[in-house]
Amino acid sequence: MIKRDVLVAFSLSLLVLSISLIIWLEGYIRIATPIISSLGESYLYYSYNPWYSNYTSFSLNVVSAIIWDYRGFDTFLETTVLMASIIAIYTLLRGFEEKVFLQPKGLSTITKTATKIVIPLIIAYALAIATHGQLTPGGGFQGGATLAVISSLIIAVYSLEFLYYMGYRSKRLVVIRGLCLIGLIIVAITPLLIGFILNTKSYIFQNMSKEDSFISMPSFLFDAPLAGSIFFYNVFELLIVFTGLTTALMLLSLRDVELKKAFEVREVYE
Amino acid sequence: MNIVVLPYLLVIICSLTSTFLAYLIVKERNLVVAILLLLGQGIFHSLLYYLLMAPDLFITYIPVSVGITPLLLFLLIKKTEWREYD
Amino acid sequence: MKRFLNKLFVFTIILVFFIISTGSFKYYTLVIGVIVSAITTYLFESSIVKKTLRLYDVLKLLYLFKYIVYFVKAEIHAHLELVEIILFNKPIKPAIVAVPYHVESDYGVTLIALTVTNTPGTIVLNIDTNSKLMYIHWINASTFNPDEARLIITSGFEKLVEKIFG
Amino acid sequence: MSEVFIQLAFRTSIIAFIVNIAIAMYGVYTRPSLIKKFICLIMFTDAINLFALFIGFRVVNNTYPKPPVLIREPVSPGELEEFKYIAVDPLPQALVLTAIVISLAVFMFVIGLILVYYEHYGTTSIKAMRSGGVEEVFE
Repeated sequence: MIKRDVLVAFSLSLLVLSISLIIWLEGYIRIATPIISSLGESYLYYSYNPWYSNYTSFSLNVVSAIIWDYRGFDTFLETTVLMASIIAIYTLLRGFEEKVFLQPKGLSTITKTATKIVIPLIIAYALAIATHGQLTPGGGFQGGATLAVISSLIIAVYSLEFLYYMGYRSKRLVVIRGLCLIGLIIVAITPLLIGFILNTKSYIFQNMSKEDSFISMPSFLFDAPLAGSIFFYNVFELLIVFTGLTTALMLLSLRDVELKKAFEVREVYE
Repeated sequence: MNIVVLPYLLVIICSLTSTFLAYLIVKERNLVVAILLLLGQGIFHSLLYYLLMAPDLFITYIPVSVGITPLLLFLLIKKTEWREYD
Repeated sequence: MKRFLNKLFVFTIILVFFIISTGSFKYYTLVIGVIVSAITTYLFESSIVKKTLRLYDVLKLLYLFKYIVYFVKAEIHAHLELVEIILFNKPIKPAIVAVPYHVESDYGVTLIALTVTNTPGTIVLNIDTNSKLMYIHWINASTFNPDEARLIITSGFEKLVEKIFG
Repeated sequence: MSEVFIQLAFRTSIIAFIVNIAIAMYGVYTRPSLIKKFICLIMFTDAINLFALFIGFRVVNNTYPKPPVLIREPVSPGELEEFKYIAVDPLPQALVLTAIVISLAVFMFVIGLILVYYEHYGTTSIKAMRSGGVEEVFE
């Protein structure tokens, strides 16, 4: 980092401030008006609205209601994109082998002890924001990303060997991930199956009852709104994102000994 | 009249710092320093998400930008090279 | 049930943390919190608390308060020394010294290392668990003898830490 | 006073992110190292995501808006009307959340690609790759 670069960067940010000052003085475009799109307004109004039971999803968090109820199919395909990227990394590094019994190294005792205390608390926090995704800010993806921090901490502090010792293998994680994806599909087609049995009309990804179908997922548990299928989707999404990110972290932190075969195999093909 | 100034002042400071760090990241030759600067920019971005009233994105962005992306980049640099040649 | 108090201790801490981080107190939160903390306790109990806890270990909390008071005193003292160095240009003699320690538990070593790092002027660089040595960077090294250095830097903390975790 | 300050703040940040996008594009086109190109791509994604979030932001009656999350559970119809009137637009937030997930997936794949490129050519510099290998560059 040279002093000249810092000066240029500072003058660049001053340029931004001066341009915005000029536009402000001239009085051009208006930003942050009180008006929002009518679609967003209707989402805000109907997301938790017991008086319109055909439109509501009983979720206090509007973003989570949009993600898993109003635009559920979109999010499902996004989850499959994550799966596809893991499979793409597998094909790139094909032929690697996991050597389980190498000597672990890791950092000093101070760091290890501090990490040991922090890990259960991170697990509790991640599960808290995932299971309360319909009540407070948070949801499946947030919880999964927070849980994946644990595996990155373990790789950084205890080394990859400790993950193998705890029973993590990338193939097992991919299997868990596939099972959770199937679970997500089962939750999505449950209303369809119930409608088929009862011989009434019902839809895929249906959450609450609609105008022409009375089938609905459970909306309350004890004293808090469960928001129907949103809770189940959040739990499955937590596991999917956690296993996906952990698999990618493990594959990208493989040692040279383990990767040697993968690159040798490729040379033979060429 | 009720005047709220502090959040708007923070929005200005965060966005200007983001531009400042962006130029330094592009110009930096040592990739380890570049990743550390990217991490700092991520902190300011997550503060902006909070100021723009998106708590969901705030919770998502902190583990992604401070935990996972830098670790992936550090792993990549450890396996390849940590300096940029012209 | 073996090590019942250990399990109860870890369970309570995780449950309280769960309820604080959700920010709501309902039956729903309580039921899910009990399930989550039961699973986490089952997985991590043996690795977190190695020693079997007994009922009179509650008295050790008093030593923890004593430790905090002692720590604040040491902190103020070290700050004053550093102010003297900065303002009045006192001559310094930076050096890395090896200091032995006699604490057994991991938590005790970590607590001592973190407090020594937190007081200005001294930083723990590394810990050698085989020969029981702490490598400390000291801004004003008055002695190079390991035992004398231990008397000045860590012995006061060690006595209290041994009573808490020992 | 408050009204003009709001306008100044959001114009500043919008122009800052336009400049950020320009810097990131410059980095992607001119820097030779693949890793540096990738870092600039991450910056580009962040700037676009924050840019999209400004569409849904609004300020009503010079008070700071509320997040799109209802706080108290048994709501009255009046509270719901007020919530609809004062909260920010949730739709861009949901789309940006989806975008963050997809970009993370793409990043992981790109990192795998860079690893394989390095294994094949022995360098991450795109100029060295064009001229066919490491030896000619370091002459």
